[in-house]
Amino acid sequence: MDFDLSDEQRQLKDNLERLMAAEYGFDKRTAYAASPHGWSRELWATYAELGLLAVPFAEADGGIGGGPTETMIIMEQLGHAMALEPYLATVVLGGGFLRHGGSVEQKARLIPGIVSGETTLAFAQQEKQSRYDLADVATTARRDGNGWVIDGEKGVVIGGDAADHFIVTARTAGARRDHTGIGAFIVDAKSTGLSRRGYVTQDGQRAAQLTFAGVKVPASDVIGDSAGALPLIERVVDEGIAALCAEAIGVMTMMHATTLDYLKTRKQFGLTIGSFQAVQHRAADMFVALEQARSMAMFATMMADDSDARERARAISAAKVQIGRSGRQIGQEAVQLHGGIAMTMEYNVGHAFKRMTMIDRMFGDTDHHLARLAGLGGVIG
Amino acid sequence: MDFDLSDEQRQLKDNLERLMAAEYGFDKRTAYAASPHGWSRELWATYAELGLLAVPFAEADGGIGGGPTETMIIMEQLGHAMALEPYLATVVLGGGFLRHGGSVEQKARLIPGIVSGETTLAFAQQEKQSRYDLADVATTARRDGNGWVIDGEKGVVIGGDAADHFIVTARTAGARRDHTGIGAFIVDAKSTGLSRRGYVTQDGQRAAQLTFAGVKVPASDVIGDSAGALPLIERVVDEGIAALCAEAIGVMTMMHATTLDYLKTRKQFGLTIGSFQAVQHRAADMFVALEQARSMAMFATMMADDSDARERARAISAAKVQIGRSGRQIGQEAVQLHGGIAMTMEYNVGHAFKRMTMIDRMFGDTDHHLARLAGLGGVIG
Amino acid sequence: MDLRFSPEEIAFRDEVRHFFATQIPAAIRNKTIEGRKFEKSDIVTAHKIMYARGWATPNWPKEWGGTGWTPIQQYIFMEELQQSGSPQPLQFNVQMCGPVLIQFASEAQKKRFLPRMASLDDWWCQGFSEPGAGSDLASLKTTAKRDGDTYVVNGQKTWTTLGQYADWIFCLVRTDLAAKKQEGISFLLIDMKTPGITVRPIQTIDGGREVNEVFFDDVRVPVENLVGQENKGWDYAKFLLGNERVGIARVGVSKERIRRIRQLAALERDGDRPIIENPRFAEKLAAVEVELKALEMTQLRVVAAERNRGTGKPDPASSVLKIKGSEIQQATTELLMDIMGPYSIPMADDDMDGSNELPIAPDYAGGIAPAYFNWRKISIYGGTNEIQRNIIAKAVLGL
Amino acid sequence: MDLRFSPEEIAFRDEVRHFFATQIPAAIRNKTIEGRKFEKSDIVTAHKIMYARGWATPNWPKEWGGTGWTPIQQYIFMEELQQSGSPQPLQFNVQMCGPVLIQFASEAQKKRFLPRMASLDDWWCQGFSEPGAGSDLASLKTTAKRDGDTYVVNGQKTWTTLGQYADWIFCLVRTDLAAKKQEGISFLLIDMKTPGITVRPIQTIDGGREVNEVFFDDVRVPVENLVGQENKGWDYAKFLLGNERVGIARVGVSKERIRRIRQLAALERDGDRPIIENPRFAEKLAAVEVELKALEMTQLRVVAAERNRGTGKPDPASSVLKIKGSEIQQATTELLMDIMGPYSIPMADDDMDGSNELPIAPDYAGGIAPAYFNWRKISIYGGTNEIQRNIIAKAVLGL
Repeated sequence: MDFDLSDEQRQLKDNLERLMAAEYGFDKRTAYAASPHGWSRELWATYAELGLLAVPFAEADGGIGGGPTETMIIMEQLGHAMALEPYLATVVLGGGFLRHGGSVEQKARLIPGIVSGETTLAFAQQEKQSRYDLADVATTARRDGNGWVIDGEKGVVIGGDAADHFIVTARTAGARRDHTGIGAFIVDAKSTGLSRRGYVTQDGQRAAQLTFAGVKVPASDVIGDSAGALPLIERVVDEGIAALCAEAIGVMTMMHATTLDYLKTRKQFGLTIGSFQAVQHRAADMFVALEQARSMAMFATMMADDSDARERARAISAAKVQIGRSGRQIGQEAVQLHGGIAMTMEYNVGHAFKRMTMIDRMFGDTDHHLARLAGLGGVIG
Repeated sequence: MDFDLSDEQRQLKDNLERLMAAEYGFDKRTAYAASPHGWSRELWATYAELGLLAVPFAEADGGIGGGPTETMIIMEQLGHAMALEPYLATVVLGGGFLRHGGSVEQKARLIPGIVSGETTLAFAQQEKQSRYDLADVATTARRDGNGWVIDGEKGVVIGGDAADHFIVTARTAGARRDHTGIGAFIVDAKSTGLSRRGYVTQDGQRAAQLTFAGVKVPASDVIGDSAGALPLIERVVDEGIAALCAEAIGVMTMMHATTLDYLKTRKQFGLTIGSFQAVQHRAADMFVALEQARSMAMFATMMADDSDARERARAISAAKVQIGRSGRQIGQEAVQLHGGIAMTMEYNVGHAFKRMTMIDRMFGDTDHHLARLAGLGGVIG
Repeated sequence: MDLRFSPEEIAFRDEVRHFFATQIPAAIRNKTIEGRKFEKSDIVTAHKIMYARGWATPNWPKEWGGTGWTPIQQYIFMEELQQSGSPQPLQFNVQMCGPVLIQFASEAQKKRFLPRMASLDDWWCQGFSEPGAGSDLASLKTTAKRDGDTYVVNGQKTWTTLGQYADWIFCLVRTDLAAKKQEGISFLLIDMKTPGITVRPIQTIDGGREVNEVFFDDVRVPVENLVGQENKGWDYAKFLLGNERVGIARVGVSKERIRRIRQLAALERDGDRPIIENPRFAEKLAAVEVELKALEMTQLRVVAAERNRGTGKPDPASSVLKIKGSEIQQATTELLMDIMGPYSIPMADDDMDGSNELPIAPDYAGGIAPAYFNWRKISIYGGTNEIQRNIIAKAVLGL
Repeated sequence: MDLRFSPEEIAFRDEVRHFFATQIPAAIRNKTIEGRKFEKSDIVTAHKIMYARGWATPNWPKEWGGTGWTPIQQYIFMEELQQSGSPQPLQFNVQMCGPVLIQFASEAQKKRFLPRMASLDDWWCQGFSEPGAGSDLASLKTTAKRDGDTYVVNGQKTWTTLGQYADWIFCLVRTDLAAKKQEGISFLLIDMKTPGITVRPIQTIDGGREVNEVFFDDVRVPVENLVGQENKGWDYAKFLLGNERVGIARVGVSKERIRRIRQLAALERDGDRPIIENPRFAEKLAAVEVELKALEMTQLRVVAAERNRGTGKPDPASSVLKIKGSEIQQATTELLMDIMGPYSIPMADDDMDGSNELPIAPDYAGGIAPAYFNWRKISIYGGTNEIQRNIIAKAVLGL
């Protein structure tokens, strides 16, 4: 057991930390958010140059062959800066489908574009009725000669407003919430019959609503088993949650540090507010919550590629619960201990609070994962 | 709307407060607890002299005709002193069955003895499998000529080790958890076939385990409908819960006040510990919890004799939830803010903490009543 | 002790309830229920309807247009108002500045300001907080320097809610720089049209632009606009701040939210059952309801005690109302988030009045997250909950 | 970074697990599982079995009988021990006094005391707290006055756990009445058989008699029993108090409790289903498990960091372990109360070893409420959780 980073990992972390410090100040971030895509194409190119977009892919596929730890390091730094680029959507989720389910041809076709920064992906799974149930898929894919035709609607497709390709879940057989009969398809964003409506999310990111009206997909764009993709989807989403947990650690760390700075400088009644013991104890409780969350983000990272799907699910749900609880506490307390200033769009803690809140809603909120974990018999063996 | 006590009510409160201050100091209480019955026969006689044992009974029955408010006043004072006498068991619960369900003959037979202090009662309802379900009755009463024969076991009969009569719930028809087919019986403690094992409870009160082996009960000792007593039982228990809430307010008030005294006198690092802001805020939170609980104890009192059983149940469950939560917070905080001293049997806060804990387990704990309330559609109309 | 409303009180409640249901336009009240924001015109319309009925200033003395209601009646009125979804009579006029003028202003000032204040012909806003003076309000730095018949005001106020609509602002200004910090403050009324005043909106994290910074650059204010005595403004400010008993807990607002939660939780489904049928959700909701019912009783106890204590003396126990009231209001926004789940993520369009079915989510989802964000302010404003705990510890518990 | 145990660590864990399962009598270990208390003989038996294996003092240097294990191995050992239900090697000997002697005592003292301390031939207890000195330990008043070759000790210690069994007590005493309070304290070893010592048990709210007051009335202690320098005892005490990293979170204890909770919740029924099938209960349990799993990882991070930080330097983050560890342990006692419901009310008979089926409730119900009461101490002793928050605020956060 060893919690230390390797030299390469430390270098990755330091490099990214430096880049974010230089390129992700409050004003720059605000400008990225206001740009057409809502994120920085230039920085995305820099990520590509630094190899960040290649990290999880196998060397044989043009990647670097990094593991969950490298993804954790990157996501934490992106979270700390509240970076807007679609790393999760493109590299972790989109890339995850290719890595775990893609054919040799699919990998060869798509990974180079991801790695070079030319191609972005988005995962189109959510439907109006589905809430957090990955098996609740009403969008259909029916056979059409050698290929498939997709009809339906997908929403809250994070990063979907600018993505070049979507990974779309669709039902190829069975009833709406059946666990079999689900396929995962690569769909070109420019496909005929596919329309999208991009929009801003509550935390200033971008997403899209997609409408599929007879969208034709060739057989070569089915990922793996056209009727048995759910285990793959669950695996990729579990990895996505682990990455999201790491991002959340970055967001929380920033909120906690910013709050501490504020407590040390803001004076009221002639004293820094951090000298009041009631405030000190709450800052201490925030620290406890942060360290517990950090531990669980590490645990999720360790278990993200576990071969036992049940053990993986227990770990991932446990981590999402801890992240959700710590994130809520740290976010609410950061705002409260700041007072009015953190209620404004002119201060980073407010944005972080919103991002943290939205992370809790992605891929299952705290209550959802608590119920899932209870159903799996808890996390203590 | 009027929260003021009437002159008579104020006098009742003041008298009892004085009596308790004089007769329920720590050492005296310890002596009562160590006496054979675990409570003071002399004080019980004084209660009788003061009319406390007559309060809820109609004047026509030899009582004083007091209402829920008077019961609230008495129970709060008894709680504040952590009085050990079986007021709840005898007057509120036992008396409740007589008042709401007793025949003219039963009232005439039993109430004078209660009022004079000669007779104590206890409510025998709990069974090994029944937990908090009042309808879960396995003890049977079968017809035997003109009377009944009771067989079964009852446990955690509070005040049951010294009671002269029991009010016993028994199944006269139907299956174990049916809502009909339950009767309530007056059983003389000296009945043939009835054995009891008295014991001390965790909070230093007394209770008993009863075994009924062919105990004969005459028809004149059936209270009301021999197969339809559940609504009566529920009504009496709801009144009992309201009284218990008032007792809890007394216990909490004492714990909070004792803690404040301690915070104002105990010095550490050259300062009273009450001068530390983190401690102050927690004492303030205890006060908030206490006032919220006090409000709900009043609400329970107001609703305890509501004719609409559903509205009454919503109010009573809501009150029990609030009392349970506030009581847990105040009890745990009182111990924590005191430190070691409150962990000992030599200090009243530890005893109060235990009493409060047991109150939460009586007639349904916090979770039980929260579920019941949710099932009833909440308490906000 | 009789904890039920008297028949007269029930009749009064029914009258008030009927008034709101029939007199305040449903289009306005529905904005509350649907989580949308009021326009200026909504507030003015509702205020003037209440004013026409003589109900805009229930807490004022009868001679200045008050109703003569008992504290309980005032409580009932406010709770019914809040449950109806109607905007309140503008609180800067009615709850804050009006009572200060009634208590401390000259007759001439009363005659000049109170009638238009009551009718909302003048819209008032508050100039207390400053960037460096939050919980420590008395450390404010905005100065008013005497120059003949005028004060010359310089400085900056912040968190001025709805200042963009205001005709007048009541300000705390420093008139004696040498005095101890509480002792050099005066209470000044300033016409917002005076040259040198700049209002800059602050966008809050819910996307709203309700609060403002107000800058004063050599703003000349006639001396006659001073309330009471020079350098005694802190006393008036304390009076104002302590004067928020009735309604601070906003029990009616939370009751309305609870009903909305039940409605939406019955509408939204998780899998094949409505969310309200999920026991965990139902119990979370019930737990908040218990706290709210307790708060209602606590508030009524405080209101009823006013009769014994005498009007106008703030009850330190009202800090309990602030703490619990804010916690409950915030809890209702979290329950709404729980209902919406992933559909709380998309941002609603700026214009929420037209038909703008949100991407994938139902129309009403758009306001849920902003309300959660926005209501974090409730435990901050009006004296943070930390300040309230200090008050309880010192004024109630004697620590 | 590799967060899994190495194959060597797993092999070690299996070896330790097998040792506890086979070498420590089940009759002793079951007392933990069933919530009963250890007798003195249980503790001695287990300690001596571990001693025979060379495992009684894993944290000591090898020359004094330590194991030479890595911090991770020490952690694994303790967690397995706790999960097995075995008593720990007596912590007053092994965790508290031993390391102080190893660090600060003379060679003669080490040779005299350490071997019998390691083997538990001498039972030690702690004389730190006094009635007036709780969190403010340095305000202690017990004096040791030099008189030739002896100190004459007068005063009172309290909360002396298991002092009734002790052969020796390590004490903080005041040797310089004039010095600033931390500077006049010495660390003294006192034979409990010395005339003038009286031990009085304190009954705690769980009914137990584990803790004691110890009175010193002109107790004469040879000067050779002074550890280190006179008036430097506070440094040694700080070393001792900061030395509780491994095991302070008691992760293994809570894991064992979680398993017990699952077992009893499957056994006890509410209506027609076992309590474990009540979703609310199952989710409450799962929530505690999440915190425990997180704590386990946090503890492992602290343990692993010891390698980089160097042994013996307390990590201020260990305050996190104390806070969360105590909260979780207390939460497990509340879950057990939830399972027992009304059957937690009866008091168990004093003698819990025989067959004493409780009135109406199952046998195991009797210890549930006392454990809940007793474990409130965990957030009080070893530095209250409030003190831990102070430490985090100051030493970690720099506030």
